[in-house]
Order: sequence, then structure tokens, then C-alpha cells
Amino acid sequence: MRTPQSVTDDFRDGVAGFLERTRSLITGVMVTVRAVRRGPVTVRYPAEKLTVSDRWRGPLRLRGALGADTMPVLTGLPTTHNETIDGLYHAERLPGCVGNCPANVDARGQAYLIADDRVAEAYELVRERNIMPGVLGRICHHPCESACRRNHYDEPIATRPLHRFAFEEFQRVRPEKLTPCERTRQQTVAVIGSGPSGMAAAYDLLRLGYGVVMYESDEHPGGALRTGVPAYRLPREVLGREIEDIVEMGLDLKCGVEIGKDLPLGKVVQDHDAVLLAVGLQQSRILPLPGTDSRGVRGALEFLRAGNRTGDAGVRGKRVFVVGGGNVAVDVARVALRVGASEVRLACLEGEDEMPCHPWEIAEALDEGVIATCSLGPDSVVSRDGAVVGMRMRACLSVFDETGRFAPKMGDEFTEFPCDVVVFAIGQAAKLDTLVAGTGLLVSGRGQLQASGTDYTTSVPGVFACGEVITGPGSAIASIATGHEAAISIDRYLSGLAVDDDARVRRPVPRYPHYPPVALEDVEPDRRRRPQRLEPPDERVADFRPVEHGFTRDEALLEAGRCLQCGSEVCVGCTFCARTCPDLALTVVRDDTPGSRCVATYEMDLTKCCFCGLCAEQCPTNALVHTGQYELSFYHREYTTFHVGEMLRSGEGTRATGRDGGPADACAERVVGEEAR
Amino acid sequence: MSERLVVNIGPSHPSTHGVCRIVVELDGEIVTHAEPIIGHLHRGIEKMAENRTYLQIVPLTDRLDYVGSMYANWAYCRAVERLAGIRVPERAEYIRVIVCELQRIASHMMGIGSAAADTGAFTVFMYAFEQRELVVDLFEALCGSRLTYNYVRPGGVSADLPDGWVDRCRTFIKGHPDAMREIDRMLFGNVIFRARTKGIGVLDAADAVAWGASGPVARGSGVDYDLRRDDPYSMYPRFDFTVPLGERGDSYDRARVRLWECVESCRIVEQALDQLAEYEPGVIMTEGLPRLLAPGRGDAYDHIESARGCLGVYLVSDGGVCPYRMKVRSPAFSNLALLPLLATGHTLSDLIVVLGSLDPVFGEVDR
Amino acid sequence: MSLLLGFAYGLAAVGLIAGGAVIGVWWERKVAGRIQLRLGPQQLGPAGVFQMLADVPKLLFKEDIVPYGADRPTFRYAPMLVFAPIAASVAVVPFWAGWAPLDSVVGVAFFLAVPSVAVLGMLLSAWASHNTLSTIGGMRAAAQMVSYEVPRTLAVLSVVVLAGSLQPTEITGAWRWWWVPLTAVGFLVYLIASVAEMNRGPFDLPEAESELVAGYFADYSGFRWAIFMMAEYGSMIAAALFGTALFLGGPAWFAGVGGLIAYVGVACVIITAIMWAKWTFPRMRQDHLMTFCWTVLTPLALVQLLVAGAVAVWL
Amino acid sequence: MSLVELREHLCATFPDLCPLFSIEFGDGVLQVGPERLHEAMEGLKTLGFDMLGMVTAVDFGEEFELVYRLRAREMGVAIIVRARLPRHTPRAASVTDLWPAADWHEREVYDLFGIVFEGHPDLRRILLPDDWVGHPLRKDYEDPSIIRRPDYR
Amino acid sequence: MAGVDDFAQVLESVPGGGIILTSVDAVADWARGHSLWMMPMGTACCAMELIAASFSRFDFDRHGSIPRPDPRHTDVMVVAGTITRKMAPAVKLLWEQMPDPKWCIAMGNCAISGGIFYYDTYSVVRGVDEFLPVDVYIAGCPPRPEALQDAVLRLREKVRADSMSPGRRRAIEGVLPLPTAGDGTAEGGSE
Repeated sequence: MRTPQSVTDDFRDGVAGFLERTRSLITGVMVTVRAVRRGPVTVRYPAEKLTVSDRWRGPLRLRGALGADTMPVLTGLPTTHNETIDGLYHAERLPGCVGNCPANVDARGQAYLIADDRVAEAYELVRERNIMPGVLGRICHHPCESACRRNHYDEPIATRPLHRFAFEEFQRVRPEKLTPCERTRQQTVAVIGSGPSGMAAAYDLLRLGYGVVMYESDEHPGGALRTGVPAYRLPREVLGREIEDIVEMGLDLKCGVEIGKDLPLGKVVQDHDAVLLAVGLQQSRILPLPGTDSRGVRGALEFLRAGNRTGDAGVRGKRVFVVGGGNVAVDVARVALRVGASEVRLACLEGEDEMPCHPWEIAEALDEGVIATCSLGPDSVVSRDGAVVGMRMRACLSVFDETGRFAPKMGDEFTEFPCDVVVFAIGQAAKLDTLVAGTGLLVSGRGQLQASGTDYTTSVPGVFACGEVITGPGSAIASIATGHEAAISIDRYLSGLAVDDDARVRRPVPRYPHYPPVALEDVEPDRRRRPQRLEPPDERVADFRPVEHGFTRDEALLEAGRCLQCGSEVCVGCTFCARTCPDLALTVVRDDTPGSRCVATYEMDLTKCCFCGLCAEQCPTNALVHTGQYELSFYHREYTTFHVGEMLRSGEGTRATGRDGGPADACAERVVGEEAR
Repeated sequence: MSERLVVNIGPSHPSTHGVCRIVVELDGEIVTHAEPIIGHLHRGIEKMAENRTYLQIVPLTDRLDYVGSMYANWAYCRAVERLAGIRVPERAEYIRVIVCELQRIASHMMGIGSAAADTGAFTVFMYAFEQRELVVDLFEALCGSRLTYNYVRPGGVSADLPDGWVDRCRTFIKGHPDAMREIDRMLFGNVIFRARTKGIGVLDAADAVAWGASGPVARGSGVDYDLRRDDPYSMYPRFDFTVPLGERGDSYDRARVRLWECVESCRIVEQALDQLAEYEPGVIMTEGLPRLLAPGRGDAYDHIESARGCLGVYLVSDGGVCPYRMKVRSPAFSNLALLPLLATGHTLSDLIVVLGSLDPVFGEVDR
Repeated sequence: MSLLLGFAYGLAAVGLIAGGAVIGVWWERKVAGRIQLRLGPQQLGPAGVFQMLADVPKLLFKEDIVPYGADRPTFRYAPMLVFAPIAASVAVVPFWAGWAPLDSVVGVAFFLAVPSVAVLGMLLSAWASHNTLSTIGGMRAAAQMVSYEVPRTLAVLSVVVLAGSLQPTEITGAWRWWWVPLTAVGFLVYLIASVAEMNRGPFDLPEAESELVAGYFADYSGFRWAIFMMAEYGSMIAAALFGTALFLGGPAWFAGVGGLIAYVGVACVIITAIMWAKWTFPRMRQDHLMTFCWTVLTPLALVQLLVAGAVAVWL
Repeated sequence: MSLVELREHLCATFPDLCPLFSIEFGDGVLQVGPERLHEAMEGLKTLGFDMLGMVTAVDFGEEFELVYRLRAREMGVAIIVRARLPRHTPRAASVTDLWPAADWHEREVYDLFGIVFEGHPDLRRILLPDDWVGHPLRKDYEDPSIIRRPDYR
Repeated sequence: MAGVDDFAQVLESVPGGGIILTSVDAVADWARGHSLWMMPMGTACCAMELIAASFSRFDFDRHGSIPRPDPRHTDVMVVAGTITRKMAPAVKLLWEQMPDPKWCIAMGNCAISGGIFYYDTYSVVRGVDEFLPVDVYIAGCPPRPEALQDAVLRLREKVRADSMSPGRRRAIEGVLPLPTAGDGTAEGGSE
């Protein structure tokens, strides 16, 4: 059928035209005859109903509501946890905070339990995955918060401060909560290194019923948490308390035993059924630049170790120059200030807004008086008489090439900064030579342990490795995650299962959208994130006191109440459906009384609803869904308003009457009653 | 007869295609003057838009041209995208083209059908509407609504094509031209219909341009102007299609242009479906759009070729989350203004035919 | 006695037309439905045959509105004036071979003349309604009905000439099968003119839904409106019966009940054809309608009359 | 024809309109004073802008801004013409003599903004009933029947 | 309907009249319920679904309901679409032109409460029940054609409960909710 040049079409003149005209009438009749023979296309309503599409935007219903339904909590042994996460992920019910956390800590469940005033339970829930919530509650870089759906609306939930709050509350009930794990397996596992990854693996193995022996070369356990993280971020008693908790679970902790020196690794392998290497990275990398052999050139780890242990790194009154822009560099700079450096300058390759460290870290550092000079690369250390007198830097034009690979392009501009100490904070490396001596463990040419990044096995059966020694420099929570995975591998190994078979569920790695910043001027204050109170910068640089204050109880409960419970399919009364509705057809009020939180009012005025679906599209919990109902006749206008009970109807069938829902919500009655009083 | 008879048609009259009152002055049966009185469906959407966020306006635009909701959605979204500088993924653009061409079919089915019903050929209306129902079924599967789709959104479209939709769509566009041929033979070839519409309400090309007519109304008069081809937007430059034209500008040409546009739409949809297969599913929305879109200060106008002609949206932003002013340039409004010009001198029955051939939708005329 | 008989006939005619209209409306809804790809009435009785049993009492129970400004008595009784002539015209239909309720020697003239009185009723009802759209409808109806009388009469005359009688029973008696090809054009003209007479599509201008809402009976409600509808269906039934009798020889085919059944059956087919045409074709315009009547139908009828006359003379 | 070519064409034909022309958001914009509006429009028409797409107005508090959108089919370009009118005397010259299309559009602007178009043949309300009080699209329009949607977003 | 009321009163007083009244009621209600002809008062989007409801796919004729453009011939007015202040007098006029007994269906949210046009608009009437007695409300924006058919079936139930004598009006049996005594929502209803 081709489109004609012109749609104008005339009958011919004369007899031919007359015939055409007559034929046109007959053609018309023929078309109707064909239609009659084709038969009706009618749907015989109500006996027959047209199938409504899956996406049909019928009246809304709630799958569940706070107060009426319990919130799902992601709990379980490490061996079952991945399955849970995987199932949620494929059902698109995995909350962003859980999915984005390397260890899949249930931040959503924590917020729910805290807001419900079940803080100790919240602590225990978090500890299942994040074995040291008190520690991580102070130092974690909280990837959960960047994937928090709340970023889309205003500001993310303060998950990390809530960990800290939960830890502090837990201390009150700690004595009755601590019980040693039951030993159900005869096998024992040796864990070498007491950093976060080793601890995580030990924790899981203890819960699985193994006997665990942990060797630590240092006097005190904690690994990098103790030697690397400054005390103003992590008070040592918190770390000690949480390690003690794990020891009380049955961990056999042996401090001051350096494997490879005090005890050969081969012996350990013989004595135990499995060995886990969680030794971390012990030495700093220093760039091979001219002048790095001068006095005053130091590595970041050694610097931090000295500063943390003794409170004096030998830089009192000196000018410190930190090379690097990562978190370690910032830590170094801030420790340097606290141990008395007269001036601390930080230099990094990247531009100001693309520094690799976390933005809040550098912001706090700048507040304290650290000077950051960006877009500079190190050229050489200027020394006089074998002692550092300055640092020569070269302008950096760009850090990454078009494909996003690290390939700095340097300019021709040089700057020299006078200083007395240069600290290189450009990375760390493992120190394995004494450890692996005399075993079959293979080490790659670059000094890295040969190990699988997914199964955490090494070249020797029965010897596993986890933590930064495998992954390279990373975050504490990522190390903990490798610990959990390694524990699964060890469990499978000791149970006689293949470590890497298909039955083993891998944690899915979702990708979350980057949320654009939200204009906060129009946001009501009670919707905003509770601000974290900090020590004043000029006072806190004097010593290693904690910078952050943490939440008070009320603040914490309110902050936890902000959580949207993404993907839980239980409405938490976040009000964003009502805010998104063009016509305010929804009225949502939540009762935030701790211990009996509920959605007090959820009213849908069906007559204002324009069935646009914007509310259900943005519902973070997926509790608000469209039904396939379309028979919406009412004898009275009043019944077109659906209350919570009616919103919780099953949604089956094609009729929504506004009266077939569940019983009136107890919470709603209570609120009404209170108002009456 | 010297005395003039004044007849008031509407505002609720079976053939006004909505709520329009026409005050007709008759000399016998000859119309000496016809004055459309519009505004019976003026709901103040432009005022409402000033207190709605950019996303919340999309459902409002659905209710402008309720016979072809997708168009208003798209025109509005184009204006927002221009104002906020949003780039739309190509897959989304293809989907927009597909749904809008299907919408053109749905809308023209209504236009042809009601033009037929105005001349008393009610059965043709049923046949045309049956085709419309098929399109509506496709839309229902796509976005869960039969009429007010809220589908095209600033930055893309709200949902990707569901499983099996492409096949259903192909089945439809394969069968549709045959149905059109049937309607062409039954209605446009019919001697009575031709007698009723040929030479009635003749609009010459110069008048069409001067009165700002667009769409099938202008093209029926031979004004070779189609925004899809002459001010190409979206993916239209990648398709091969012709623009059907009339010669005389009478009611017949205006109505039959619509019929052939449907056939051309089928061709465009077919090409679009072929080209769409190369794009990865799921990429249908610009990433990183904030919940409350707040473009910077400024104004933007953008338009598309809707089933009724050039549908434009003019947005003024003061930097807030709601537009400062939204104006909808409605083709039906401009086209309806031609009614007094076209109907004068014809009989009362022809007035109805002329009105039907202009195919106004009063939601869009009155806004 | 004859008065009583006449009364009985009257009742029977009203009953026939009312019953016919009830069935006719249902049948039309079914026919229209099937043409339009739908089902039509479904719920009451098999295939919805009893639908009209609901519609008629409902119309009976409706409020009887006389609009403000209407001429009350005229408005009230005009529907009767439309219905009565059509009911009366049934009287001369030869149902049985050699028998008609009113076996008048001028039966054909009676059939052609009496229903024309209905146009008066239409005009009166249109005028009484005090409504511009009704008035236009009434004027259209008058013009149309008066004009189409001419070709219709001429077409019927061809049969009259052939039979040499104005008495319907005699005409059916004289009917021979070769009349059918001979008067085919006349029959067509008769049918078209009759459809125009009864204001049905494609000639339904007086009540054109899309232009005049409902034309001359736009302001009638309830049972008065039902009377108009009955009149329309009645005239369709009468025209179909009469046409079948005269042109196709209806009751002359078989004797007895079989003949009646065949006759009514053929008339039903014709009624269905009339309905089919309504739902297939667009509506004509007033001036086209007139042109069609005077330039096509009337000459055709005249030619038919000439041919029939010539044949009659030749015989 | 691109907008730059349009600018050149415009400057060559009407040098005095040249400084009023700018390009914003991909549209050619001509900002004129109300007194020169008709003259400029006439010039644009001779230039080839044969279609008047829309006429509308924006209420900027102290001033109204009239917005016209013209399109030249032959050249394939469009132009937006803006004219600022003072609020206290919102009057402008009608362009119905140039484009009959402006008839209804100007009536609509009159109806909703109260801007008077001088020279319009039949300036009456079009969308609202004749007895309506006020011009609803003005920002200061108040009507007790309006229920304002709360700023709850 | 005064005459009918008188008639009903007389019948009520006559012995045995109640039985007659009941049977007349039954016939009348059955007939009315199965022959609800619609006055399609389609103004906006819902008009499209109103049209669709009586067209091939959904075929309203099956239920004995046909759309008639003339208010005098109809029993139930289906207000489908937004009613503006400019339109309301015309709707009221058409309603008054309909002969008794008549019913009104408010189809779509605009007709119930203004729907999407509830806020910020200066010209929309917030629900036809401001000036018409609505019998059945159909929520939806727009409702599906089936929803309209369902509403007519519901209306049939309501009609069935009707009586010529006001004292004999029965309670509606159906799945649709009705206000119960002491519910506090009975007032402001449709009657």
C-alpha cells in the first residue's frame, strides 16, 4: 500500500463514473458482510473480562505497613548469607545500603531496630557481618551512605554514627549478652594476623563451631586498626572491647608471636587443619626519587605506628610534607599536627575535587589547619647534608587518560616547598619474605602472595589468605568482607566440599546510580540528617581526643527513623508518595513512638488520584503497588477514601470497594485515642 | 427568507467532539455565520503547572489532548529537556517515536471515525475504533493505562518495552494497513460520503498558512509542511516516510490525509522497531536526574508534530522546582479558529462535517 | 357492527405495529451489532429477544415532559397524528390471497395517501416543541416526505397499470412471475422512496443524530417518543409488506398459512435489507436528497411506468 | 538556514533590528519595545516569516512579556519575538492584520492576562465566561475558589 | 411524579393494594434496571472511555444500555469528564431536561471531586454532586469501560431497590459498601 501523490480522489465522469458510484455502495455492503462474517470482538463483561496488563495502574495498595507487619532482617550464618543477598538482589529487593556494603551489613535492619528502641538487637545484627560495629562505627568510609536511597530525597541515613551509638548502648547489656560459642567441630584453624579480616574470619569460624587460634606478632591485637588508625578516630578502648568480645566467644588469641620468626609457618600448618593468612600490609612504599635516602624521609605506616603508639613521631616543631592524597595521607597529616608539627602540607596529584581520600576526611583536616596543595606530583626531595630541607614538586596536568587509566601527565612548572620531614603516603606493600620462608607458598614477582581473589585459596591446600594482603590497600569493611568469604572457603574445605564449585553462592556486586546533589533549602528541618557534632578544630588538634561526639539517644532514634527501609515491601510512612503525588491524594502520618512505631494514617483519596503511578514508582520500599482492580463503583463519595486497613487489602480480584480491607489498624486507634485525650 | 434563524449547537452536542458551543446563524439551511464558543473545558492547566514540579506536570499534559496523550507528554518533555539541557538515551528516543506514531494511528482513528459518524456512517466509526482499541491494548501493556499514559518523562520514558511487546506491535502494524484499505473503500470511496465532503469547507493553502493551521488540516490544503521532516527532531531523520498531501483543501482531503498518515506511521514504526533492536534494553532514562528537577533561569520552546499539527510547549523557569509559566501552543486551537471561515456559505449539515474534518480535541483547545 | 369491526381492526393494526416495532427494534439492534463487530442485546432472553420487554414498560413509566413554551395540546397529540395514519395504512395490506382487512377498490391510493398525513403530525410536533433544532427537523421531514411521494407513487403505478386495478387484492391476484424482472427498477425506486418516507438512514436527515440531536421529536420523552419510534417501524413494516405484495406477489405464491409465512418472511428480509443499508451508508444531505429524488428516482420511476404501460398495452 | 545566517539576513535587511537579536537555548530571539512591536513584526513578515505559531504572555511582576513565535517555512527557521509591557498599561498593537492566526491567540492573552491589543477586530474573552472578573494567569490573581496545593514536595 | 405518588398512596390505603404495588414496583424496577439508556455527558478524557464502552470491544448494548444524544430519551446521565464553571449550567440544564425517573453516574475523578484538577485551578467545579444528585461514583482517571459497565450493573441494583411508594424503598443488596447506622458518614450521601 503506497501513499498516493495526492489523497484527492474523484469518480470519473459519465457512465464509468456512474458505475463507480454504484460499485462504491456495493463495496460498502461487502465490507459490512465481511465484518459480520468475522464475528463480534466483544468481551462479554462481566462473565468475561479483558486480561489487564501486568503494568495496569489500578488503585493502590500497600503490601505491608509499619506496625502491622514486621520488617525483614537479614541475618544468618555466613554460609547462608550470600544466598539471602543473592535472592534479594534478583528479586530487586536488595536495599542499596546492604548491596553497596562490601560485607553486606544490614544497615536497614539496624535502623529499624534502633528506631524501634531495640538497640542491643541492632548491635548484634550488625555484628553478624560487621564484626566490630563499634570500631567501624568510627572509622568506616560508609559506602552504605552513598548508595542510600535517601540521597535521592534529601540526605543519606547516618548509618556509621548509628553503629557507634549501637555499640555504646550495647555496653550496658554486654555482660548478659556474651556467651562463648559452642564447639561443634573437632578441626582447628589458625589465623595469622589480628586485623579486621582475620578477626572476621575467626568470628565466623567460631560461630560455625571450629576451634580458632590467632597469632599476632604485635603486643596488642588489632593489626592496622591499632597501628594505623589514629586514636582521635578510633579510641583504643573501643577496639579492645570488641576484640575482647570475640575472645570471649572462644578465640584463642596469642599475641607477640611472629610467625616465620618465633614460629615457622610450616609448624602452624601441621598443627592445624587449616591456616588463614591475614597479615595485611606492613610496609610503606616510597617512591624511588632523588633524595629519598635523606634523613627525614619516612613511610606513612612507620610514621603512624610511632605516632599512635607513643604520641610522638619525632616531628615536634618541624614542618611536615605529606606526599599523597589518600586517606592514609590525611591521617598522617592530622597525626602530624597532633604530635606537634609546626606546619603540615599535603600534596597530591589530583585536583581539589577529585582527591582520592574521602571528602569529609580532608574537610576535617583542612579545618584543623592542614594545607592541601593539589595537582602536584613529587619530583625530588631536596636535601642538604643528608637531611631534608624541602620538597620539589612538579605541576600535574591530568591524572587519568581518556580510557580512565592511571597515567599522570606532568607539566613543566616546578615548585619547591621547604620542609623538614617528608612522609610518603602513596601506598603500602606486604612483607612476606620471613613468613613464607620454608613453605610451598608462592609469591609473585612484585612481592604479592599468589592467591585467588574469589576463593581466597593459596598455592598450598589448606592455607588460605584474606584481607589487604590479597586485595591491596583498601578499607576496613572490605577486609572484613574478605574475612567472611575466606571463612566460607575454609568451612567448605574442612567439610570436604569443593571450595570453588557452583553451589557456592557469590555475593552479587550491584551497581548503584550516582545520586545528584539535592537542593536542601526547601527541605524541612526534620527531614534532614541529624548533624554530627565535632570537637572544635583548634582544640582537638592538641591531643588525640575523639573528633566526633556521636549521637545522643534521641538523635539516634530520630535518625534511625529516617530510614526508608528500602525494598522491604513494608510501608514506613516516609511520605514521599504523598509528596510526589500531583494532587496530594495521599495523606501519610507516621507515629514514631519508640517501641511501637507505626503508620498512623495512610489515606488514599481515590477521587483525587490521577492514576499516574508516580507514587508507586518512587516508593523506596516497594510497599506501594498498583492493583489490577478497575471496578471502582461506589454509592457514596465517602467510601472512595481508603484508610490503612483498606490499603492493606489483598489486591486480588477486580473490585476495590474500600471496605474489604483488614481490621482497623490498632495504631490508628491509639493515635485517635490520644488525640481525644 | 430574510429572517435569520440563530441555532445554538452545544455545548454538549453529539457532534462537537467534546464541549464546544457553536452559535450558528442560518439563512434557511445555509450558514451565514458560525461562531465557536470555546472554553467549556478550560481547566486552567497552565495556571496549575505553576504550582507543580516538572515531573508532576506530566500527568497534567496527559489531559490536554486526551485522544493523543503521548504527544503532549513528549512536547512537554522536549521543552523541559531543552530547558534543563538533558540528553535522552537513543533507545528512549526510539521508543518515543514508536509510541507517538502508534498514538497518531489511535488519534487519527478517532478523527476519521468521528468524521464518518458526523456524516452518519456510524459503523465506520466502530471499525476505526476497533483499530484504536488495538493500539490502546499495546499502550496498556506498555504503561498500564488506556488513555492517560504518563509515559514519556523528562529524560526518557518511564518503562522499557515489556516482553513480547515488539512482536505484538509488529502484528498490529502488519494488519493495520489492510484495515485502513477497508475503511478507505467503505468510507472514502462511498458516493454519499464523497458528495457530503468534497468541495465542503475549502481551505486554500495561503489561508492555511496565514491562519497558522498545521497538521492534516494544512496538509489537506496542499501545504507541504510536516515538522517531522521539515524541522526534524528526535530520530525522524533516520526514517523513510512520505507526507501525504491533499489538493483541494476540502473536508474530504483533510480526512483522507489522516488515513494515509496512519499507513505512513506503520512504516515508521516498522523501521523504528528494526533499528531499536540494536540498542541495549533498559537504557531508557537519563541517569542522575534529581527528584525535583530545577532547571536554571530561562525559557524554552519546543514542539512536535502531533496528530493535529504543531504542538508546542513554552516553558519559562525562574530557577525553582516549578515552572514559572507554561504555555501550550495547541494546534487544535489554531485549527478551530478556521471554522467560521470554512463553514460560512454551507449548510448546517456541512458545518458539522467541517468541524469533524478539523478534528478538534477540546481538552487541548481549552487547556 | 362495522364500527365494532373497525375498532377490532384498529386494535389489531396497533397490535401488529406495536409488536412489529418491538421485534423490529430488537432485530435492528442485533443487525447493527453484528455489522459493527459487536453482539447487541444479550441479557434478557435468548440473544436478548426480550430486551424490548424492558424498554417498553420503562418508557411507559417515564415522566411525560411537556417543555415550557410548547403548545401543550398540539405537543401532546401530534404523535398520534404521526402514528394513526401509518397504523391505518396497514389495513389495505393483502395478507391472504384475495383478502385484506380493508379490501378497498382504491386500496393502493389509500396506502399511498394516508401515511402522508403523518407529515402533518411531524410538522406539528416540530412546531409545538418550540425548539429550533426540532423546527429544522420538521421542515426537513416535510420537504423530504412530500417530494418522495412522487417517485413512490409513480413506481407503484407501474404495477397498477400492469394489473389494471387499484385494489391490492386484485393486484396480487393478477401477479405473474415475470412482473419481477419487469418492475425491478420500480421496486427499487419504491423501496428507496419508502425508506426516505420513513426517515430512515441514509435518509434520516430530519432526526440526524449528529446534527439535530433527534430532530422533530427531540423534545418528546417517554411513551410519546415511543409512539414516534413505533410509527417509524410501523411504516417500515407496512412498506415492506405492501411492496412485497405488489411487486413480488407476496401472498400469491402459496395458498393458506404457508403463503402467509412466506410472504411475511420475504417482507422480513426486505426489512433487514433496509436496516442493513442504514448501518452501512453515510447520511445524505438535504439538497443531495432532493436532487436525487427529482433527477434520479422520478425519471427512473417514469421510465418504469412507461415500460410497464407499454407492456400492459401490448398484452 | 541556521540561526547565524538568519542573523546576517536580518541585519542586512533591517539594520536597526540587528542589536535586538540574540540566540538563546537554540532559538533566535528578538527583544523589541512595545512601541516598535508592530513595525518589527511587519518587517519579519516581509522577511519570510509566514506562520505565527503562538502568542502568549508571561507575568514578570512589574512587566508583562509578550511572546510571539514565528516560523519561516521557506527558510526553515523560527524566531521568538519578545516585548515587555508595563503592568499599569498593558497595551500592544495587534498583529491580526499581518497574520489572521493572531485573532484567537490575542483574545486568549487578553482573556488570561488582560493585555489589550489595539486594532484587534473583536477583543472579547474567549476561554472564560464573559462575566468573569480578573485575569487568572496573572501572578496576583486571587479567587476564593482556588485551593492552593501546599508546598509539600 | 406527583401523580404516581398519589397513585401509590391510594394503592397503599386500599386493601390488597400493597400486593399490587409490590408487583408494579417489581415490573417497573426490572424494566428500568434493564433499560438504562445513557445520556453521554462526555466532556473530557473520560468521554473516550465512555465511547469505547458502547463500541465494538465492550458493547454496552449487551446490557440494554444504549447512548442516546437526546436527554429526553434517556434515563441515566453519565457525567464523564471535568465540569468547569462555564459548563456546569449546561450540564444542569441537560439534567433538568431528562424525564423522571432519572439517575446520575459520575464517571471519573474529575466528575467526583475535580480529581487532578482539585488544586490550583480557578475554573473547575469540584464534583458534579455539587449540583446533581449522583447515584453511583466511578473512581478512575479515566475508569476503564468495564468500570462503567460495572457501574451500570450497580445502578441496576440500586434501581431494583426503588419503589413508587417512598415507604417501600428497600435496602440495596450488593457488594458495594453502604453507610451503616451510627457510622457518621450517612449524611452527605447521594440522596
